Formats: sequence, structure tokens, C-alpha cells
Amino acid sequence: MVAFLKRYEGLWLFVHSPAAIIAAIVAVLIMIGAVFAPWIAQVNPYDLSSFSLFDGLLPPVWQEGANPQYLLGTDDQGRDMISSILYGARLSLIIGLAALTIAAVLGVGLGLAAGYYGGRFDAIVMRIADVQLALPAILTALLIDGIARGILPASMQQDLRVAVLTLAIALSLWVNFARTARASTFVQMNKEYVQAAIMMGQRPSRVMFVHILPNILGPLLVIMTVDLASAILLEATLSFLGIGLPADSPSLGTLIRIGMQFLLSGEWWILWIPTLFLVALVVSINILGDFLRDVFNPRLR
Amino acid sequence: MLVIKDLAVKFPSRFGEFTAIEDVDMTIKPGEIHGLVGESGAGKSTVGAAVIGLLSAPGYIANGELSLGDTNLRNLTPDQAHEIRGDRISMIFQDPQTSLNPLMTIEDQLIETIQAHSNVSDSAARKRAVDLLEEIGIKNAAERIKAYPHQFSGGMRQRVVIALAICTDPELIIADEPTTALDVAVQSQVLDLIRRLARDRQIAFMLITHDIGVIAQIADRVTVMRKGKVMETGDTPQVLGAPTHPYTQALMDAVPPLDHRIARFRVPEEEGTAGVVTGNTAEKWLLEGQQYALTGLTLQDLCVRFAGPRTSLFRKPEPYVALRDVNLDVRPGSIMGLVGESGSGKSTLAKAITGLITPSSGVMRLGDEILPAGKARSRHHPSRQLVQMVFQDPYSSLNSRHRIGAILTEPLWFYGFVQDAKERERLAAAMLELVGMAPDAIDKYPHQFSGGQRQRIAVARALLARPRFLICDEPTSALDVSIQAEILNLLKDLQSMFGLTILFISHNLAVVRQMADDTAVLRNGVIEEMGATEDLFARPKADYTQTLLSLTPVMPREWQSAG
Amino acid sequence: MVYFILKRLVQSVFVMLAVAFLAFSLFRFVGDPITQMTGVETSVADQERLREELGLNDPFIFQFMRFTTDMLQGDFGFSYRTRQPVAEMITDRIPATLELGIVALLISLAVGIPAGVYTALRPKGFATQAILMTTLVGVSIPTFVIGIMLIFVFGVQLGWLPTFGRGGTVQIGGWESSLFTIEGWRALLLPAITLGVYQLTLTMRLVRAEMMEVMRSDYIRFAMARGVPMRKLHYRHALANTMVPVITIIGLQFGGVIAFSIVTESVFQWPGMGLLFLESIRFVDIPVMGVYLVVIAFFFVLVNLIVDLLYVAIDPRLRVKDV
Amino acid sequence: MTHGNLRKSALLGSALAFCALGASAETLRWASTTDPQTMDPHAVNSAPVLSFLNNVYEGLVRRGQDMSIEPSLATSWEPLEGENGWRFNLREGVTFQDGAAFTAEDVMFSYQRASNEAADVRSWFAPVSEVRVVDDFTIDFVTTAPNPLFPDSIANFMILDKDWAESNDAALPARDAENFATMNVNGTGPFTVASRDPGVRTTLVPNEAWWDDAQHNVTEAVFTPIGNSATGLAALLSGEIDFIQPIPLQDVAQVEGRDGFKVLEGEETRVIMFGFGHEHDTLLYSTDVTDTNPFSDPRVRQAAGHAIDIDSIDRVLFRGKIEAANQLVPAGISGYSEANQNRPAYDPDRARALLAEAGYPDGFSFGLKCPNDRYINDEALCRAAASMFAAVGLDAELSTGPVRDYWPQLREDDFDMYLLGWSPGTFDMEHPIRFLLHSQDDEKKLGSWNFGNYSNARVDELLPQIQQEIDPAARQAMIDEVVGITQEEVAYIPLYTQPLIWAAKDNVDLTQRADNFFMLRWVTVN
Repeated sequence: MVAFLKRYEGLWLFVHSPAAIIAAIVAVLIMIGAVFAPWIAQVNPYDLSSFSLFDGLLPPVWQEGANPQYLLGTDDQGRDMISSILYGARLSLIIGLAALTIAAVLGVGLGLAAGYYGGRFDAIVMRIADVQLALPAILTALLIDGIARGILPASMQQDLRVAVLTLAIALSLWVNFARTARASTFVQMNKEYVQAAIMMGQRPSRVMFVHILPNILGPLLVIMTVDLASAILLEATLSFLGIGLPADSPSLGTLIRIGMQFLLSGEWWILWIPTLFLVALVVSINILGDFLRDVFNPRLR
Repeated sequence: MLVIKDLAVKFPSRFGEFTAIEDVDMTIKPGEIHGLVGESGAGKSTVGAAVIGLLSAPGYIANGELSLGDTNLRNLTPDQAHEIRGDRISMIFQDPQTSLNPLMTIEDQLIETIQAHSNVSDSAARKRAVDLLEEIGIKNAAERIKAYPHQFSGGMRQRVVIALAICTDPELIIADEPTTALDVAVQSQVLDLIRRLARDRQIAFMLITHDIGVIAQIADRVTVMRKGKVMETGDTPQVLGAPTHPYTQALMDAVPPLDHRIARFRVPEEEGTAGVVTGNTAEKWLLEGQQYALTGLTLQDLCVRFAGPRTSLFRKPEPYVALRDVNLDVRPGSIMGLVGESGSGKSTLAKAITGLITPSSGVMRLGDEILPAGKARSRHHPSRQLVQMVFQDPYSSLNSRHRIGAILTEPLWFYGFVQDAKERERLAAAMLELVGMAPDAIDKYPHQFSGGQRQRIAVARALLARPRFLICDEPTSALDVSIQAEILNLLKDLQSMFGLTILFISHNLAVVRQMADDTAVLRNGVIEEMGATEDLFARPKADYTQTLLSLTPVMPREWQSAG
Repeated sequence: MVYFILKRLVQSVFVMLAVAFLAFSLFRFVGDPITQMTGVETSVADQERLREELGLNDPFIFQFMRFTTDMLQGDFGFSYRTRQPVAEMITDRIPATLELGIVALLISLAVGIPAGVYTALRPKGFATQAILMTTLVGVSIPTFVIGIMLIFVFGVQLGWLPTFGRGGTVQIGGWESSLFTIEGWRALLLPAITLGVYQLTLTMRLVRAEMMEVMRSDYIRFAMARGVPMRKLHYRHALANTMVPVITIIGLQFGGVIAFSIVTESVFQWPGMGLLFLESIRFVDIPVMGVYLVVIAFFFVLVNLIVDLLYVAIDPRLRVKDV
Repeated sequence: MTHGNLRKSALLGSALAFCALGASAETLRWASTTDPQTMDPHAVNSAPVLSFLNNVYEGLVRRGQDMSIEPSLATSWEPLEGENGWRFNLREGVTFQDGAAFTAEDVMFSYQRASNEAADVRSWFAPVSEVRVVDDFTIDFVTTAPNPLFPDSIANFMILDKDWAESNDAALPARDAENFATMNVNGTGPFTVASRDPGVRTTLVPNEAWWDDAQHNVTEAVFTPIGNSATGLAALLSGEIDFIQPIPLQDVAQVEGRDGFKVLEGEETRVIMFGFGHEHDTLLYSTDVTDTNPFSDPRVRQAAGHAIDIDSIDRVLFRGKIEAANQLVPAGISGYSEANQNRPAYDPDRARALLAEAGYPDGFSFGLKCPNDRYINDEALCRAAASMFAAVGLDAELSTGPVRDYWPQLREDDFDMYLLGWSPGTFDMEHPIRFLLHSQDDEKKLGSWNFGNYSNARVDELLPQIQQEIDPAARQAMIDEVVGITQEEVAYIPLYTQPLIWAAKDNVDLTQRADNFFMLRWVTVN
């Protein structure tokens, strides 16, 4: 919607920014790969019967001892690297996007309301944000993970690992949205169109979401891209610290964690190919974020 | 002596080159105050920026000569140009609030500037700085110099800005709207100072302004610009008193006179400047809706207090009194003018009436009904519909993310006037027509319109609520004078057509005189004087009103066009 | 001013209590400390007795009340894992984490601010684009990968720097510091860089954005128009004004640095609070985790307060009353 | 704080520790993944603590390089006459590191301390009914029943000085707060702790007054815990440490390929196995079989055994470094059943046939629980196993987690199948029978790690007899019977013996003992 409004300007800038074009191509390719993973990948890494330990640790095709069936080799379980990465990227993106959505809805909602109502409500929201900021992401993840384990029946826990991780990441990201939304809302509150709407007697929710929200989408969109990148990295980091996803449903972060074991063992591809992939994805998203920032903040151009 | 010949400045952009100014000729002699006047987009600031060499990013001088004395300003290296800046040419910016570095003392900024251009010791520089501040009228300069910018009032700050501009004895000062952000009283002092400096120090001033009154008051010569081109140039009495160019003529016509009232401004008939189109569906719809009688407004002993900043745990914060015992009676069907300088409480009054803030005491009555205050006023209170407002800033009063159609149909939908969406759109389009806009504007977004057009849209939006009482809070102060004339004409027409009661808030005495039936003068939250407009302007009783009237720049009567 | 600080303190107490409460509710779910405290051969009855003794069977609120009241009385309890006093364990580890965090922050400032200024003043230059791109890639690699890469390049392959630990430390009045020996600094370098990369990029981008904004402000244009020398213009005028927002964000981030040092400390076996915390999670060492969280919250609150005071130091508008 | 001084004295040493080549040849710097939680030998029954403290404290008996029991503070021991139990004749002339003399009173005190409720090691003394000091250098341990293995079972029972402990308020192990013995030591062993910074660094120096002949040449030993295995390996390769236990399997080639480093490979006594929820009425995690528990059918358990391709696991996951296991202890452990050396062959067809026979021709789904930070490659093993199970139709829903919540899940019976590793603490087959095969019996403290509650009356009946039988042949016969029964019924699927992989610099000679204990007294630095 916003992009649509900016389309002439944004499109022009886009066409003239090689970095943004390359980033967009990379990001889109990865996303296509992720979305269509079940159709592209030759092996389903979640289906344990589709691969065999017998094919484990095969190098990429250009290296000696490779099996041409596995272009980028296999990991220690005999999973095709390409398939794992595609599925991994799929999961990472699902987690990232879902976390982002939750964080955005929660953060923007609270931030808008805090900016709109101000006063005590604002103070309370901001103190809650402080509490959240004071809790490192890993702790949030542990907390959510633990609570889920405490209240959910055992048989559901495994299925909900993704949801739990997503929620944990979302909770450590919402503050960004809340702060930005609040600051932007404060600015908008002084704009006369908002006063006009309030004067008319419009419902606060309508003022917030119909009037103010579209006007603060710009900075929020920038935060979204940056936070999508953060979410994907955070997932990888949590995985490294051992509170990520189980190894049999690998995200990119889990693949890297598994790959870390092979850092020195000679099977470099198990670590570096997913890492490269992750970096390419995150860099692309970040570049696009930068690009959006430029579009929405023309003064810095 | 500054000589500008055939100056052209271009801004390359992705859609090709944009020519900001073209064929500009001008000379300014030492000691001369040269007014550069024009409406927004005329390119007057670009001329100043080109002279001082501070054109913003992609802009460049495409053609022409620029010389100051023997120096050809176009042949300078960037370093040489930087040397000249401050030393021989200096500049004064519009807003004294933002043109001083907030983190440095006045002293540091002055000494730094002096030492940048002459090799003097700190103490010598300080002495010079103190002397200078004394000269431009800052008392107790030796002590005040240690202060930070925020510790000075607006007028004092602009003096400091001027001190910074002249501390290196430049030959030429470019003053870009130096008094626009100032109140009348301060403006007159600053203008006096500029005149004195030109006379005593023989500094040449390029005085860039949109305010013809200011030019009339102090400029020796004047250049009128429009759309990057010079329209007319010459001695001030000649250009303003006997304009030869039709544009200058139109400009003069649009200036509201202070000393008498004219029925209507003369505006050139161009597209989009039209007055009210009569007889369309919107007009009918509005007239249909007049089921209420004319509605007046009475304020009784209205007080507004804000909590001051809390400084101690044990003391209650001192409240800040924004309005004190305001009594105001807006007669049904009349226009009440409310004048006052910035900070006098004008906008607070408007907010109190519209319910955006809660008065601490007092009674407000709309017609015969008591108007509940602030939060006590429910969202469905009828006054929410009956009282509408036209805001000062047309750039912020329309939601830039909404289509004009959405903005205009919102009141129709919200107040439940029209149920059918298509019908709402039709009515909105008709209303646009009524306020002099093309109906196809309905599919566009606010940023596609100029300030004047947006203000028309804002008026249309207010009308679509079928109001009986309209508050206009500085509706024209962000607009160019010719646009102002159009909007004022429009408001007058609408008022007489629909019998609206209007509270017209402005800092501009001349505008109020043209618009208002009655006038109230507000100062520091207190009404100083109130009465019929003609009476009040002709025979002001309060000292404050008298001062205001005397300090407002006026054009000699003989320059004014017959109204 | 005093009122302002008091108000902040009251809010801080609220923040810390809330963190303590959250932290405490988390403990119950991390795992069972008893199985971590006892050996393979310990009988179930013995385990149950231990659980009872530690009060783990008490109602949650009761445990929380005990935790907070003890803490308010300065009693931080004893670690389940090592049986040591938690207060001592944490205070022993604070210097390592603080030094790491501060040096990382300093590195990020020392590199990030000049880089930000440079890229702001030459927004179209090749070097600018290169710097922006490099740092972007830098923040796109997970921290732990960067850390391990640095270890293997500089520690193993080149053998220039130590791969783990703090190197030589010196005891200064109860503060174990690695800042006073060359070995200490050598050990500090890699972890500090690892931890600082993200901050560096953030600082640089922030300084760049703010600087570009400030360079367009009226007072900079006015200073230009007065011929103020360029160096002074850039640093005394522009950079100084940039610092106010930069300090806010950096202040906010410092809390994050301390918290994120968990990863760096784990990779470099850096004996700080983060490492202790990770070990504590592994062993479900509830008292240590609880106190760690409260200490982190305290740091966060403290840094926020310092940031507010720094504003006052930098910005005279907050310092001097109108005359 | 009492240990503050110790800590400060370490500073000098640590500053030297990083001048890789300049350090004294006899300084040994070593690393392991976990720091011993405490210096109190009775407070925690965990391998890192016992392993570390065996360098400082000594028991009545100790284990040699081949794990055999040899005299230590007791010079000899014999069964008591006329009652069940053992008499230990103590070594004379032994002093504690603070100079106090070692007597039977210290053993008595240590027994009381270690068998107190506050001690985590008290289960060792469950069979003991009475301890009597006969004279200064003779002490009797009376047991409730004949107990031929008792001396073996107390190899890690370490002796403290009574006066030292009592005068320092450490008469009991620290329970919820620290005491003097948490941070300080006073043993009779070959080394003593010179400084300790928990979780960071612990420095040991030789005990000059040690009663035995020192076989080492270490003048100082610095221990650092390094949790991250990549960091640990980097520390070794960069020369900052001399020895590390363990290193990841996959890095063996890398270390061996470098000049100046060597890898020590061996077999731990730990056998890794899959266990079943024998007792459950239904599967907890199945999506298709919800009314019954297929694992209660031995054919299904057999099928699971035949699904595992242990050779591929060995080749790919363990790089050829594991030994397939056929029973719950590896060969070489006393009581190992030579008569039952066959393990189920990898035979997917047979597995499918067995499943069909049991009524599950299409297999079924179930939940497999595994730890991910307990055993070497535990998570990878389970993933591989799940994949192998899937190949025969056993659809394993794998769930992995850290031990901190893995053990509680097992305790709560929250599994269909689970992974367990077992190292016999007494180095005798009786140990796994007692803990893993006997039916759960809280009262008698039997079968306490038999989470699936495998239960066989004959096994339950045989255990006390095995425990009390003095005649080796008769005892072995009974053990063979137990192993036979449990193999036939597939009580567990033993997989392999966990490998021990240590790495050191070439110039360090050391002994890798099968219990993964690192004994400084056998280290020479050349």
C-alpha cells in the first residue's frame, strides 16, 4: 500500500541501485526456493526414510569422492545439502516472518496506543518495554520454551517447538516496533489531521489505525526488514546456544550449529554452505532494508 | 558592490534539469537594502544561496556573472569560497530558534567566527564580540555572552544571529526572511537594526522576503521575482507605488491593507483560483441541512491551566496559565476575529472549544447548549458535527496517506448524512467544485496539490460536516499572499452563503481587519480589548492594541490599490 | 533534577522487580535442579529429601517472596551447583563481562564514529560504499561464527592471539582486571572485536544518519555561511550535535551488549557472567540464574540513568535554566 | 572469603601459562568440558568431581591403569570372619597434606560423613550395616549380606582428615550453602590444590609428602574448563593447553595430521542403548497405534534391534571408532557374559517380517526421546537411528533435549523409546543389573534407572544371589542367565561402547583409563 504510493519514486530509485537489484534477486530466489522446497528438493529432510546414513559425509561434486546425485554433498546423516538448505531456509523464513508479524502487531499496537494516549499508559508500556529489553533474547526463549513445556501436553511439545521459538523471537523484537511506533505517533499526534479526526469524535482505534498507522508505516517497514534479518540471526544464535530447533527439523541456524562440529574435520561444506546461504539471505534483506530507508527518508539520500 | 548578471541556477534531477532561476540581474551597492520579494517557488532564496556559494546539493550555477567588488565569485575554488564566506559575505537565516548551535555558548560561536577570519587573540576576539553585542542592543553583554542560545528570547536570538553575521565586517549580508518567524514587535526592532547597520556600517543587504510590508518599510530598492525570473526591479516607491508589471500589480492587490477594509480581494482569474461556484448539488445539500438557526458561541470566564514541569518531589508543580478568565461572545452569523502574538493562547482557545483540551474552569455555550468541556464531551455530542475547524497548516491537516475522496467522504459517512458510498463520492466531488477545485481531484492524494488547493480541500471537508460554527485557526498564514487573498475571498463567500458563524484566529492584524465583524485582542491568555472591528482598528483603546497597530509594517496609502 | 533521578529510580525498582518475577517464573520450567545436583546412584527418596530441603516443593509465590525478601536483605543465596554464595560468584565474574563489554563498546565507538562521520561527509564515495557493504556483511554473519573464525585465523593458524580465557589478570582492590597486562589485552582483543562488530555497524550507521541530518540543519548552514573552518564545522558543530541521539541508542545497546556477551563468552571461554549463566542453565542452578537476571536488569537500569545524566552533560538546554 | 588467598596466588602462574614455549617443561595445562562443581569428595557423585579429586584425595583402594583394584590407603583387605563384610588393614605413616597423620578414625569419620543424608555418595554404603574401628590401622565394614564386590564399589570413597574437617566446620558435606571443604582440600593424594577459581582455573601442585613413589614429573598442573569443543581444540592446536579430554570424534584426523599432537583413543566402559517403555499400556506419541503398546511385544523390540545398521553408524557418525555392544557392559568388565556375545544383525527384511508377525505390517509411529548434550554424538545417533527405524516402518517421532530436562522426562515415564548410556560404577555386570534390569523397587532402591520398568521375575530373583555369591564361576553362571534372558526379551538394544578420545601434545605422556578419569600421577611431560 505504502510502496504503491511511493511507486514512481521508489521504482526509479530501485532501478538505479544495483545493490538493491542484486539483493532483491538473491532474496527472491531464496524465497522461491524456500516456498517451493517440497517440489524442488530431491530429498525431504523431515522424512527420515528418504535418506540414509549410508550416503553420509559426501563432498560437493567438484571434490573427489563426490556422488553427482548430491550437488553440494551430504551431511553426517546422509541428507542432501541442497535439500536441507532449502527446507532450512523455508523454516527460518517462516519463523522470521511469523515472529516479525507477531512482534509488529504487538509492538505497533502498544506503541500506537502509548503514543496516542500518552501519560500513564505510555509510562506503563515503556516500562514493560524496559523489562523486555533487560531480558536477553536467550532468556525470553528459555522462558517461553519452559512455560510451553510446563503447560502443554508432552505430545504437542515437539510440534510446537517452532511456535515456541517464534514467540520467543517475537517477544524480543516487539520493543523495537513499539518504540518506533510510539515516537512516530507522538509526531503524528501534533499533526492537524489527527486533531481533526479526534475533534470529529472518531473512535480512538479508528484514529490510530486508519489515520495514524498509514503515516508511520515508512519507518516501521524499515524496522521490519532489519528485524527480519535479526530474527533469522537470532534463531541461528539460539540454536547455537542449544535452545533452538531440534536437528531433525533443521532451520538454517540449526544447520550451522550442526555444521560447527565439522569446522575442522575436513567436511567444510556442512558448515560453510549453509552459512554462506544464511549470510547471503541476511545481507540481501539488510540491503533491501537500507534501500527502503533511503526511499522513506529522502533527506538522507 | 554585488553584481549579478544573467544568473541561472539549475538542478539536475532524474527527470532532466530543473531551472530554478534564470536571467537574474541585480546590483546591490554598499549600504543599500535590496529587497528580493516573491512568492514561494519564485527562486529568491536560490539567488541568495548562489551568491554565498551554498547551493544545496545537485544545484549548480549554469550561467551568468557573479561578482563582489573585484572578486569574481564564480571563479573561486571551494576553499577560497569558504574564505570569503563570513569574511565578505554573510547570511542571516529565517528562524533564530534553529540557526544557532544549541550546544555552544554565544561567546564560543562568536569568537570562533571572528578568529576564522582574522588572526586575533581570544581576549581581543572576546572584546570585539562583547562590543558588538552591546552595539546591536544586548544589554549586559559581557555577562550574557556566556549564555547558550536557548537562554535568549526569539528576538534576542535573532540579534545574536545578526551579530554573528556582522562580527567579521562583511560587505554583503544576505538576509533570508529574517523576520518571518518573529512577532510584530520584535520584527520592527530587527528591521530597525538592519536599517541602522546598513546606514552606519555601509553593509549591503539582500533582504529576501515574501512580506511586501517589510519591503515597503525598509528596502531602498526592490526586485520582484516569480517562477525563477525577475519580474520587475527598481526603487521601492516606484516598484510598489507604480508597478508596471501585471504580476507586481496583482501582488499589490492581494496585500490586505491594515488601515481600511475592502470588500473583496481582486484576484486574477486563473484556473484553480476561482471563487464559489454557485448552484451545484453540494450547495443545495448544505442549504438543506440548515435545520438549525444561526449558532453563536459564548465563553464565560474560561481558564486553561497546564501542569508545569515538576521540579521537586515536595512542591506541586507551578501550573502554567494559558488562558485566564476569557469572556468571548461570538454573535450568530458573524465573524469574530481573534488576534494575538505567538504564545498568546489563540490556539489553546480553539482547542478548548473543540474539546481537545479541558479548561480548568469556565463555561462554554454553543447557541444555548452548554458545551461539555474536554474529555466530558462524548464522542457523539452534536457539537462534534456543528463545530468544524480549518487548520493553519494545509500540509499536515490532510492525511497524506488518504485519497481526497476518502478525506472528504469521511464526515458524510461518520455523521451518517449519506448512506450510499457512491452518493458520498458525488457529493464530495460537488463540494470540491463549490470551493473552486476540479471534481476529479477526488482520486488524487494531498501531496499532488499546492498549499492553496489543499486549504480549499480542508474547507470542503469542514463544510461536508454541515457545520454551523467554523473555527479558522490561522488559515492563511502558511500561504502566499495571492493565495491568501483567494482563500479569504472563499471564506467570505461561504460565510455569507451559508450563514456560518466563524471564529477567525490570526496573528495578522490586516487579515483580521478584512475578515472580522468583531475583533478580540489576546495577549498572554488575557483578552486585552474586544469590540467591533472597524471601531477597534480606528480607535484602539488598549495600549497593547495601539502598539501592535503602530508596529505593523504598513504601506503608504498612496501605494495601495483602491479596494 | 533530583526529582528526575528519583523518579527514574522508582521506575527502575519496578523494572527490576518485574524482571525478578519473570526470571523466577522461568526457573520452574528450565528443568529439574535435583537431577542435576545428584549422581546416578542417588535414590529417589534422597532426591525428594533434597528437593524438600531446598524448598522446591513450596508454592511458587512463596518461593518468589522468599527470593525477593532474601535479596532485599542482601542475601543472594547459594548456588545449587557449587554451593558457593551466589553474590560472590557473580561479583567475581562481573569484571570480566564489564571489561569485555566496555572494550567492545569502545572499539565500536572508536571505529564506528569516525567511519560514520566519513561516510556521512562523502556519501557517494567508493570507500563509503565499501565500508557500508563490509559492515553489512559483518552484521549478517552470526556472532558465534565470527568468533570461531577469528579464533582459528588469529589463534590457531597465525598463532598471534590466545584462543580462550582472559590471559594475565591483575587484582586491583577486588576487581580482577585484564587491562593492565599485555597478555590480558591480547586475550581481550578477539572477544571484544566479536562482540563489538554489531555495535560498530550500528554506531556507524547511526552517526552517519544523524550526521547527514545535522549537516542540513540551519545552524550548520549558518556556520558554513560564516566561514567557520571545515574541521571545526564537522567535529565541533556537527558531530557534537550528533551525539545526543547516538548516546541514547548506544546506552540502550550497552544493556544488549552485556546480555549478548553470553554468546561471545561461550565461544571464547571468557569467564564472565554470561558464561556462568550458561553453565547455570545447564545445571538448572536457579539461584545463580535469578541473581544474574536481576544484575543484568540493574545494569540496564543503571546505564539508562547514566545516559540521561550524559544528556544533561552534553546538552546545555537541559542543564541551564532560562535567564 | 577463605579461598580468596588461594585465588590470588594463582595470578603469577596464570600469567606464565600463556607464554606457550617459555613455560617450564613440567607445567601441564589441561582442559575438559566441565569444571568440578565442588572440591568436596562426598557432596556430589559426578564424574568430573570424582575424576578431579582422585588426584587429591585417596580411598582405601584405588584403580590401576587397567582399572584393576589395588591397595591405596588400605594395604590389604579380607572378608570378615563369622559375619558379612570386609576388614581393611590401613597403611601406616601416611599424612594428610596439612601434615596430620592418617588413622582409622579418619576412615570412620569419612564413612560417617559420606553415608550421611547430606552426602550424595551415600548409596555406596547402602549394604553397610556397621563400621568398626578395630585399632588405629584396622577397620571393619560390616555388610547386611555377603558382598564380594564391596571393595570394588568404594574405589572412589575418599578419605578426609577428621580434625581438619571438624575444626573447619566441614564435618558434613555442604548441602545448600558452601562450607570450607567446598573450596579447600586436604587429602593424602599425589597433588594438592594450590588455587581455585571455580569455572575458570584450578591449579594443582604435587604433594611432596605423598606416601607412594611419584611416577610423574609434573610440578604444576593447571586445569581450565572449556565448554565449547571447537574452542578447546583451538586452544590445544594453538599450544595454549597441553592436553584436552575429550575432543570431538570428527576432529581426530585433523589433530593427528598436525605435527606435535597426538590422539589417544580408547573405549569407555559406557554402553549406549535404547530402552523401551515396557510397562506402558499404550504408546504416548503414536499417531496410528493408540490402543496398545507394541513395544510390549518382544518381536517388535527385536525388529527394532534388527533395524539398526551399527556399521554405518560406526563408519559415518563415529569414524570407525566404536565397538558394537551386545550386552549392557563392554567386554573386559568383570561379569561380562562371554556366552552371550551375539548382537542382533542389521537385517531390515527380518525386522519387517517380525513387525508383520507381531501384527504391524505397516509399522507404526512412536516417540523417541534423546538427550543432545549427554553422550558423544547423541543427537546425531538418534537422528540416524530414527532414519533406520523409518526404513522398516517404525516411524520415530524424535525429540531431543538437554539432560536438564531429559532426566525428568524419563523419570516421569514420558517416552515410548529412549536413549541411555550406562557406565558400571563398580566395573561389574552386577551394577547394570541392579540399576537397569531389576524391576523398579523404590524401597530396596533397585531398578532406579530402569525407566521403562523392564521386569522379569527370574532376573529379580537372581540379582541378590549374584550380589552375594562368592564363587566366581557360580556367579558368572547366574549373570550369563540374566544376560541371556534380557537379550532374548530385548530388554534394551545395546548399541555400542562409547569411545574415549583425548588429545595431547606429543611431548605429554599420559594414561587413558577406561573410566575417563585423568590421573595426573601417570603424566610425564618431556
